[in-house]
Amino acid sequence: MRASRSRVRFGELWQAGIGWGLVLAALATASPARAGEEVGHSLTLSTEATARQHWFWLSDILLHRAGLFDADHGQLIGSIASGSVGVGFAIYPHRSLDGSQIVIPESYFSRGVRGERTDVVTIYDAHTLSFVAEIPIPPKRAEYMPGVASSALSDDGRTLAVFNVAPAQSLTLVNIIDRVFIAELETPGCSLVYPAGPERFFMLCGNGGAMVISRSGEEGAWAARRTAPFFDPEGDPISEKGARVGETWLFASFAGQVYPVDVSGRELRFGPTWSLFDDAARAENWRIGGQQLLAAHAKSNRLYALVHQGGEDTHKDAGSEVWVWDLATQERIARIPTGNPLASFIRGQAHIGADSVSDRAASWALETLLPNPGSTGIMVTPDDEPRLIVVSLMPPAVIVHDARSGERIAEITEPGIALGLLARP
Amino acid sequence: MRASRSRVRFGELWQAGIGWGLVLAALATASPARAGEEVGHSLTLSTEATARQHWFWLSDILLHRAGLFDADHGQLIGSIASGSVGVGFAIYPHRSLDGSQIVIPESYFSRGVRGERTDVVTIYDAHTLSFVAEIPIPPKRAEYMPGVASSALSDDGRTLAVFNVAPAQSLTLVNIIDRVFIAELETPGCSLVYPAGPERFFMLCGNGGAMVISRSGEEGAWAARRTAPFFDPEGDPISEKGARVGETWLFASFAGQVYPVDVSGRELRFGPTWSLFDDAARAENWRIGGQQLLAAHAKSNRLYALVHQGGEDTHKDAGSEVWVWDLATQERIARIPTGNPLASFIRGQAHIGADSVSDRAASWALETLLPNPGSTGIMVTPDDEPRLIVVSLMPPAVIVHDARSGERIAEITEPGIALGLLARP
Amino acid sequence: MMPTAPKNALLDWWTERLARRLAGRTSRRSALARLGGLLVGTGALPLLPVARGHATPEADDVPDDSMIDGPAGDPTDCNYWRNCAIDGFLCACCGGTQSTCPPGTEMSLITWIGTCRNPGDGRDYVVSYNDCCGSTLCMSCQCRRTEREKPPYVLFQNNDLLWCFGTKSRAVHCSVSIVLGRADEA
Amino acid sequence: MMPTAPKNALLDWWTERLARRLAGRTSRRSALARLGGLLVGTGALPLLPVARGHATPEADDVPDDSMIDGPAGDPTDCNYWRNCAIDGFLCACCGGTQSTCPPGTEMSLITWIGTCRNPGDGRDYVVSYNDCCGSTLCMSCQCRRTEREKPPYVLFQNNDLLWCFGTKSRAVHCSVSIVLGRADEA
Repeated sequence: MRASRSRVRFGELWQAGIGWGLVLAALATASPARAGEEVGHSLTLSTEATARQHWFWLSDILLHRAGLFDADHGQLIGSIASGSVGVGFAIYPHRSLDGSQIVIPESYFSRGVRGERTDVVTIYDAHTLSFVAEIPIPPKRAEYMPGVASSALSDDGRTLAVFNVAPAQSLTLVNIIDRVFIAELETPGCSLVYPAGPERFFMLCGNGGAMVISRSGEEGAWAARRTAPFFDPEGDPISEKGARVGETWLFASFAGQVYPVDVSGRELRFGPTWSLFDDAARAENWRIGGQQLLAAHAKSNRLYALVHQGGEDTHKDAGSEVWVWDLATQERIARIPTGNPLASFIRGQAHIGADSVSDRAASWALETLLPNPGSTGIMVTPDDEPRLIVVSLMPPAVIVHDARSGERIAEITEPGIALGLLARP
Repeated sequence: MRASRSRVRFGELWQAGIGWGLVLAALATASPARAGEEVGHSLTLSTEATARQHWFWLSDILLHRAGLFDADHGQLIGSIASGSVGVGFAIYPHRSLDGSQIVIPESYFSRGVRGERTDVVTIYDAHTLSFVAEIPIPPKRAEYMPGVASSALSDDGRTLAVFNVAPAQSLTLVNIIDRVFIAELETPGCSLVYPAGPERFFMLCGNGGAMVISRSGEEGAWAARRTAPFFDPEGDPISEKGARVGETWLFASFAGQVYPVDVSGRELRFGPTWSLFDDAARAENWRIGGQQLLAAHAKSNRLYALVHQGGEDTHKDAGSEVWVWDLATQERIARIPTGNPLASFIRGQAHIGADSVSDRAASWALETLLPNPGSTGIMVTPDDEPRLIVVSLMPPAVIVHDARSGERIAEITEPGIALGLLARP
Repeated sequence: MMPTAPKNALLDWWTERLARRLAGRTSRRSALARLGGLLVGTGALPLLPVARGHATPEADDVPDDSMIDGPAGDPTDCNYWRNCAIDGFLCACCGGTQSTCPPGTEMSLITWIGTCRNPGDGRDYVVSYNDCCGSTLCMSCQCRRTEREKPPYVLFQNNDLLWCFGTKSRAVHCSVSIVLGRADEA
Repeated sequence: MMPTAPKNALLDWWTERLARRLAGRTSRRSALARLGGLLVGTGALPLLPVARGHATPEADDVPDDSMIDGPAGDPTDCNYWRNCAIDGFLCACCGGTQSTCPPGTEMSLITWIGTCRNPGDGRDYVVSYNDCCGSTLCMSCQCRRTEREKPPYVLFQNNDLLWCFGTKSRAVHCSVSIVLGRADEA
């Protein structure tokens, strides 16, 4: 706990030339400490691990924010504004290694949609959510939805990499400890960015290979080199919406083939691949789809994917279920229906809870009778009692499940307007 | 009609250091003129008075725009972005006297919600809706919803006045012909701004009087002076959402008393007042209410007001009807039910039209069965076949009526998300 | 979540001194108007916030919400008794409470004032609606209540305005409703 | 509303010259890859837009929508045949048409490419999805279709990206779907 400084700045008010009357008004409003309640307080976030374990970030491209929500209580507990009118589609807050800071790449125009564009990496205090510093970077950030791999923090927490399209592809590197821009590396033909160990990242390339960006030693220069192709971008492209389990990145192809990328060694190791779908699932046309379609829980070694029944090229279609696989056996071990976001949305708007019999009846009727538009994003919290967060874009809804049993636990009443990316706080 | 310049700037692309491959891609995309369709065209707006007569501006504080809609076809025909994250609640475009330009006061922060604040008066070309120029003004614009009297253009079209709260009240004056800031006048105790002849404005004051801001002659200095009180801000305040008919501003008090302000002479003339509501209406608790609750049609000398049944202090409640008065006789001559914005919203989202029997049946069912949340804003077009535009904030909906018969004519399918102010283009 | 307390000895001294002066039985409105008149040379000053009620600060100034059943006792409900003149998003739904701002936002001290009746004791209280500033619109628990609310020409009783002044950022996120004291007539 | 035509002799000359060269029977992909390879010293160039189809520009390159019944012939419908790989707001609902930008916005010429089958003649066409830039999100007629669409590592076939480049403003408002030519295999 730290005391924040007082909010009134008399000097500034005076300098602004505001008359006595208004200052008096401010003071009268502030009120003496012993009469009524005190004015001027802001909350800070808890630092206790148990309180924080089910928190998640959820960005909103129309509210221009990353909202911090508590899955246990279904509530917004804070937010960071990010981006502006016309820019700011990839809103992805990173947590510094020690948990004391939040690091987020942003873009701004001087006049909303026009004027000078400025890109920065902004640092916030993780407990007060207040602005700490900004580091200017080249104004080339790739703006894309939802921005799953738009930036990455290296595993040692020193370097933030930001993916650029201007429209030439490149990578901006920023030292967030010393708060300085390091370099912009050209990465022709390669996009996106994933952390891959201390001072190392990889990107995915149009030829089906990866580009590895790393540093030669503590003080060495950053350099990029290409791997051989490991997937087929024409025949069966992998979704860039991957999930990481320990030292392994997992990507699923449109057809459901899993491509592991092991980042533990000196060189990236690819494969062996395996399929999410057995013959029965394939016969029923189950496919992956959504904005953020893959998640993993490392402690239980499980993979979660948002799936739907659909034809070819339905890789952005909303999911009707979340399927769960044991990564040790590569067997599917659970199917979790994602619930009806439309019913959740109406429950929130109409204040239908679960306390009364009539509310529960109304809730059941909504769930059963309304068409289910499906869900678009998932995340699993990393703790011992993991939560599966399921997000729907339209209508905006968030439903929280027990990630082990699949049981529905809570929902967020007003999660936002145009939901973007889920991220771990 | 004017040809806009080409959209590709090769020099800039080269300077940006983009490789051959990308330039080739751009060119291939641009495609030769004789193969397929041409790339790079933007539309301009019609200059024909008959085409334009039923157009209206409708601002949106979450989409940060003034949208230009055509009430005849129920369509968005263009938009101007305005304001930014954190600022830009009063979005009110003014039309220059000759119709060639649009003038709009705006506010920006350099980093969305933080950083330096800059206020400008921006000028757009009225036919291409493209940016022409901006004039910096003191960063003190009053940000309030919906901003009906947040700025005003003098009747001679020379001077734009912008109402400031910082929190001291003041008025910024801008010469929009020479595009220069003129002055900031302190206006203690007085708010809002209304045009009142060539080089003259008035404001409303907390003591129930007006403040008149005018210029002594063509080249004289601007000065402010106060009138005696003409209404009772404690007992029965007037709504600042007034309507103008010729040289007379009309304000309605919370209790329905009309306060005319005649701006034709050397001094403002107030009164006589009259009541919108007869004993029967008062007995039924009819009151004015809404965001933009008064409108007038000068040619037919009619006054329109959004009304609802409610108790004291319901001056922002949504209206269920629009009532119409003949200003010559001060008699109410029509009652127009405003329709059900919730039904309109769902029709738009579910693509329910009026072409088929089943669509008409569904539409009727929605209209009848759904609760009516009421409407929040009105405008009447100034032409000989006037349209009454009725806006609802939540859910966002716009229904167009024949302003004479009250008959419902059209609705806007997707008018926006957080609707603000109606304005004449 | 823990509240952070503003510590500023000068502010404390000033506010307490001013409050003592204002809390007397004299009419505040006239006192302020006189003072204002000296400065701007006119009697047409805005009606200042505390002019509405004659607060008599006491130890029991803040009524206990737990005694109130239903929405009138629920800080996340528009019908919460303090919200009688609020127009905006309730901070209690945005990561704050009815009287504290969410993390990352800063409370503006210049604001509008309402007078609300507490259903528990049936008495009127002066409520200060302070905007929490520095983030984008919260968009949760949007409320619009207008008891005794006035148009923008009565500036300090108007809830249309964005009341973020003197804060690092002038962007509004949500609004709190703080009990300043009882509004009973002396 | 009247379209304004971009007039630029240099552009016309360049594009026509390039199109002639590309329109030949040789494989464009390999030609571009070779050219790209010279420049970046690697064969891993992005697949360029026209590489997808082998357009043979002819006078009848643009099929007549009026021959198509239902949504597939309606430029304001997500199911409009040209929209097979669009993700965004249809300019036809935002004050533009399926091939022209709304007033106040500027078309980006650098963009992503799709191949759509026309239900009228049953043939495939190369469609250029150009973003109209310079205003805030239109938020009308939001569509998301992904036929042959690829992740961002195949840049010019990805519709997640904001394709506003080389324009005065880089803010996206809506997207058009312009027929560049037939995509029939030679």
